[in-house]
Amino acid sequence: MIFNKLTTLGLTAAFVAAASTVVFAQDDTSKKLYLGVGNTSADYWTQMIWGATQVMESVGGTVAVIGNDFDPQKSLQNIGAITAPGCEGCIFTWFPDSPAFTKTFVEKIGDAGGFITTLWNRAEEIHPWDTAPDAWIANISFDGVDAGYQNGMELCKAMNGEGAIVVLQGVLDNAPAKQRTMGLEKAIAECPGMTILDKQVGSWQQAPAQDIMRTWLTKYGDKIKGVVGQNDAMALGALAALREAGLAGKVFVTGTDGSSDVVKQIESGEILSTMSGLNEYQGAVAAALAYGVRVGDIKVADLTEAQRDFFMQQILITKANATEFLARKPDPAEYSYEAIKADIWAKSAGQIPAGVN
Amino acid sequence: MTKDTILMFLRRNGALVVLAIILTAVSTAAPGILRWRAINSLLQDNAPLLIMIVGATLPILLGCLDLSIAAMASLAAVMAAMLSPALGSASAYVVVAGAAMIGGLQGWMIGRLQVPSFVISLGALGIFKGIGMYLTAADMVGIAPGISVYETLGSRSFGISNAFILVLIVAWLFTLMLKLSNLGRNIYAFGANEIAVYISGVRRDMVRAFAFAASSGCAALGGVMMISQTMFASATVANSLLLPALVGVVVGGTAISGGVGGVLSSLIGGLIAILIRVGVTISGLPPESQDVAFGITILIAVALTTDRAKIGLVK
Amino acid sequence: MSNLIKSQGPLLALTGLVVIFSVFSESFASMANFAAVLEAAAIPAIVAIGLTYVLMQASIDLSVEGVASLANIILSITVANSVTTTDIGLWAIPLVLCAGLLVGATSAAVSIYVRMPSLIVTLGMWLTTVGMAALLFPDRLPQLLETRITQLAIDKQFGLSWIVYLTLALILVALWVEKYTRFGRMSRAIGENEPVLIMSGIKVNRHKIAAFALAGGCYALAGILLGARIGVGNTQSGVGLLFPAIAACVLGGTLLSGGQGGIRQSMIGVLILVSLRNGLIQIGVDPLLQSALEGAVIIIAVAGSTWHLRRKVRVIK
Amino acid sequence: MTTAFSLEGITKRFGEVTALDNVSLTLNEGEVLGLIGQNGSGKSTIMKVMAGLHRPDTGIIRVGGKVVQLRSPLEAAQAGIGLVHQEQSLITSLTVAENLFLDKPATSTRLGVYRWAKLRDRAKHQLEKVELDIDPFTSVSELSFGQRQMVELAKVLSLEELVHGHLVILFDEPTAVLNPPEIQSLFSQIRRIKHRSSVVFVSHRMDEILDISDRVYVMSDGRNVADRDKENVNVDELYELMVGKQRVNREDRKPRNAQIGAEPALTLKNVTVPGEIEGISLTLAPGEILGLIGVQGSGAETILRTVFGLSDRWSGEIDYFGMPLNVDSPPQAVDKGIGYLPAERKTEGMIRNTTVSENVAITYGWQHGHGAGLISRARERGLIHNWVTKLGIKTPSIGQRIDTLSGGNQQKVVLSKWLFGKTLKVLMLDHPTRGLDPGARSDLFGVIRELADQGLAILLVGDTLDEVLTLSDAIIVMKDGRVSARIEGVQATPPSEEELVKAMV
Repeated sequence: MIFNKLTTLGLTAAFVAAASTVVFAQDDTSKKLYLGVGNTSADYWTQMIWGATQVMESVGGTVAVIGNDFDPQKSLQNIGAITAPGCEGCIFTWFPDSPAFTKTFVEKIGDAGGFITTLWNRAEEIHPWDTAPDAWIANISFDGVDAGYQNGMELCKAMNGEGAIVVLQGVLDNAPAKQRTMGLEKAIAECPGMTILDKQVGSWQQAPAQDIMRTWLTKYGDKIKGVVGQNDAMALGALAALREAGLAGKVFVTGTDGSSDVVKQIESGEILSTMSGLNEYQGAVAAALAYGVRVGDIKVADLTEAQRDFFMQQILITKANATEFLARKPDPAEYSYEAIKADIWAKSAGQIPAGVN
Repeated sequence: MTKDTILMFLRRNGALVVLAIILTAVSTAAPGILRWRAINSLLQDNAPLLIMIVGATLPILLGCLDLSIAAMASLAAVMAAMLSPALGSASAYVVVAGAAMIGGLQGWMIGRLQVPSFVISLGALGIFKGIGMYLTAADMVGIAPGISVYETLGSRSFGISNAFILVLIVAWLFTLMLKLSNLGRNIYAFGANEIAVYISGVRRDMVRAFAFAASSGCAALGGVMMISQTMFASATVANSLLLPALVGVVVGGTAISGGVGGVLSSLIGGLIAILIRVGVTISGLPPESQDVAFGITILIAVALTTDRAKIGLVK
Repeated sequence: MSNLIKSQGPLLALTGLVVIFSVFSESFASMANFAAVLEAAAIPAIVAIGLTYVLMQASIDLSVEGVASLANIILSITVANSVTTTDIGLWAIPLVLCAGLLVGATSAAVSIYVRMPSLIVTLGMWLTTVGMAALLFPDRLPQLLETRITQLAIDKQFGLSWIVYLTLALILVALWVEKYTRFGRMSRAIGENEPVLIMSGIKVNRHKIAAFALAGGCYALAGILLGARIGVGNTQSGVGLLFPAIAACVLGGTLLSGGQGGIRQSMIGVLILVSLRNGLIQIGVDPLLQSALEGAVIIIAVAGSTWHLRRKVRVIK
Repeated sequence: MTTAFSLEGITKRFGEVTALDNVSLTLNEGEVLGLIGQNGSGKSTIMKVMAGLHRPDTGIIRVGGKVVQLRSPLEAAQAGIGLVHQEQSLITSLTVAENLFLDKPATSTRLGVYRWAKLRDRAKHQLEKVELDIDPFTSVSELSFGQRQMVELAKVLSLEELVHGHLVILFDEPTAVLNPPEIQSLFSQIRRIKHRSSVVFVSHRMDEILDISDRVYVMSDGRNVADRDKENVNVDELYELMVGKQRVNREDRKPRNAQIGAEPALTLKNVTVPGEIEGISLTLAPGEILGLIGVQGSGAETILRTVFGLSDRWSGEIDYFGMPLNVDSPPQAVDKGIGYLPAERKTEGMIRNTTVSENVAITYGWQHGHGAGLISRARERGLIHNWVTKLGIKTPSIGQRIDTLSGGNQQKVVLSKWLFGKTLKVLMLDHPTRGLDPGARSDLFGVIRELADQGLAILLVGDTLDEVLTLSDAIIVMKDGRVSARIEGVQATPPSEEELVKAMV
């Protein structure tokens, strides 16, 4: 009884205190970019966030980073929380955790009178020009098919066009997983000597990938000549299993992401290749588009489809360019709003074709 | 009112009090949240979660747990989308009815196989997920456009989200059922002492089957509501809803051990959890500390809403 | 025979799985594959050890993934690593283990003294520890440069890494604790009949706090070993540990209602799950259907191994 | 005679209820004190205060003249006070040896680590005292009911070695679940330990109290109302003090004029439950009360549970009003009009944490409802009030939580569940008066007779010979799972108790 009383009072006090100390800047909505990310603890995300932050800071704005842990429901709740108190003219750059939710997110922000650029995920059927077209400015992704293809061809080259490979897939219904598989299949079509021995789901994670690789090694033994890890974490998991078997460097491994760990292994020769997107650039362009439209520098009506739904360039990292890649240091000046706005689509790799999402 | 009656009121209605406190706190911080449009939009977004919370309450009242609800919602979304071109509106009804039957089967199996609900529904979770993956080949399925059920669920009447109206109707029906029907009486008694209820001549397998049918049916309804917003289904579309649903039920004051609580309390619990999430997001805390803030606030909310007088041993 | 089924149901289920997979796959029954199974089972086994004591006491602990991730992050930023300058060497291990113990003890203390079910307390603790891991995470993935830790996964003795040997040692200790210590004996008794123990003057709350603290320590150890295995600190490293661990305990016969089961049973449960995952890959089942098959096997195995316990007058829940 | 233990001016309140009101009690060395009183009179509370389970609000406890605080059972044990529980307090998943020393200071562990060998020796010694020949490392789950009670006793007697001074051993209704030979064995144990212990013995059975006690201490409404040496006991006076009215047994024994139906309601032919009963045949007619009696484990309860659909495996034939009875679960039995009052009130009878009214209405409430599965709490309320009045259930309101009532009132609530419907034809009562005080018992007897008069067929497993003799029209004596005697016309020509006991053992 006493306990209940005390805690009720205590909590009330705490809430009132918390509520009164949090000051909400209801000033210029154009200066605050809401950046929805998967999490903040991986190279890709920190680089992307860095790019967006440079753009916003160059115009005296801020970035509010919101981590959604790859959970679309949490994303939905967070967008709801931001738009609920009123959000006329808010700007968003969001990673829709599942393509199934992209439509809901952009429509929601459209209803609230905001502007959004999306990263990576959209359903095949919807595009920025046909769904909440005034709010959804652009969708910026990386070409997963190309990533799968280029890594596949690199593998083909390394194996001299002959041999069996295994594939560690990402979470199956994620677009990048499907795209990278499509790309790999395209590579196999051009390199018929390369065959897929087995495919399993490593769920983008290192430890499960390691367990699967270990199982494969016992099942197929030295039949395996190459491993496709659909992201870098799984490539590292496969590498760890190969190291255990003393096969590191003998079996070729590819990843995708361009994380520094993997690039270091590429330098040392244990991993063959990985694909790195221009991650900082993606964040910067997404932020610049959202801000530019918001302040009227860019007119949505003037944009073409290829300018609203496009791939960002990416680079294949192999032993040849690994050292150079590690040494690069992005220059903040190149990521200011003005610098990006000068040629927003300079590093576009073209419109996203139909059938890849 | 004397001091004692006030305290009694607080204890009985802990969930309502907490809801009021949090609503006050959040709206002080962001007054815009009290606008009808904002509330409505929050309710619409969270209708799938709320309907799952409503359904999940019934097994918990028995002292059981249904871990398969989120997987069932995803599977239902996938099935509804796949059936929508052929069946039109009927696809939603077929899916919800089918889910209720499967849920009923789950509940009945718990008694027949005498395997705890935790295990049966954990297994069912895997099975539903696998079937969903297999049916869609891990791809997304778009819903056929122009089907009235989905359009209705995605829109509003009298300015209120239809999906949320449906949540209220279902919650109200369940509340009436729990209060006025023999089945409702049996559900509460079952949660208090399963064996005594069985020896009193209650068909416990049927009671359990009903509770699980209700939770599966509501989960499927949640899946249908979800795709009426997203227009796309995938085999994992609702998978992340399991824990929030359980959190909502518990925050509402329904005891995990069974026999105590109710559907309306759970609904209030769900709203509390949603508002806490809103509060944490707009609080301006860095993203890294939001989870910590959410976790701790939820714990405090549960501590306040649990009526300890009615719970014996705390496990 | 019927007695054997009664007492050793889970073991028979495991044997059955092994036989089936050996028949349908040539490579399943090889030394190399058994080693692969043991390697894959090691970390889940450590988690299951911690969880078993908690489950025996009829409580539950959902904070596994958060604690393991948190432990992994603390380890990776306190030993020699590629991001921070801190390097306290192997002292990081006791530090991390203490963090795990502390989280576990906190969960138990809140559950006991605020009188809240452990399910909900540890659920909150799960969210909280995940958040703490994110808070502690430096800007970039810290790579572990402390070779004494990473060697645990790489160095092999007779085809098995030190992680496996460490797990085996821990299992032996856990079995000893279960049989020979007051804590171990009382844990099962608490699950069976807590009021009587309280009346008998047993310090039940201490045993509960100890169980949760030990469990937290086990998850932290799992986080350390995950770090050794993946070589980096990752806030997601613990993801996917919880449900398999609970499923393993339940498969082995550690009932959630408490008072039953034990370390040996839980370890059999872990082996069943890991062999199943391994075997499904070995016999080439469609990856899309794997989770469905796993789910079905969990239900069938538990139903089969507890079939003899069926009584009309029995609480199931 | 020296005083071994005393309570002085003890008061204990639970919320607004005063359970003990300024109670004083002295216990001399080597004395057996019989403690009697109705349910709710404070007997159990006083025992719990002595055992360190409850702390009194005011008052002094002295052990051997010194004032002590008994903060926990452990402290009580260290002071030489041990309680043999009414409800069994053994942990079935632990071994006998562990249970024996569960509530003792940890002498068999060092730094929390068991020393199994030492534990075995010590346990063996304790088991010898109660002449129980089992391995100390047997799990309690493998023991029979009687064996467990002996372990319970041994658990308390092990204080003998632990404490050097004088012991105080408390027995809280130990005989409630024991059969006559077991009771005799218990009494011989009590007599054996008298030389160095004082004993407090609680029972509802006056004959037992008079048999074993040196002094009788009577409680009523939380107060001590009489304290008599055995020599000066006037039984009628004690009953009067206890129940506030004259002893009712004489009247109860008045033969009932039973209207027994010609067609049997229930016929059992050759019913066998492996390991429990074998080849049981009996018939029960409407209006008849058939008493079953036997020692614990004789199988009488199993017959009831089999008819009610609770036995997992059984063979034979059961006819119900001329038709085969196909019942596999209680709901089916209830549908046919069969009711069952289980012996285990707490686990099987009452629905804890729910109200009196929900407990009464759980089975047949729907029969008074609006149809279509909808219930009418308003209509139920009136009917429940009727039963509460008729059975004399003492409860502040029908919305009261059943847990807060005394045992006897709980039992009456559980019984009224079966009387609440319109379709009951056969009622089976399994130890209906277990744990009830004489007042409640005679109330219940009246109800049972009335029900039979209304044409209900009643199958009764009795607690005592007296009870079965009082109520039954016919008696079946069970022994080792078989019928060992069937006695008709009990009301007209009652058999002697000796005759029945002979058939039982």
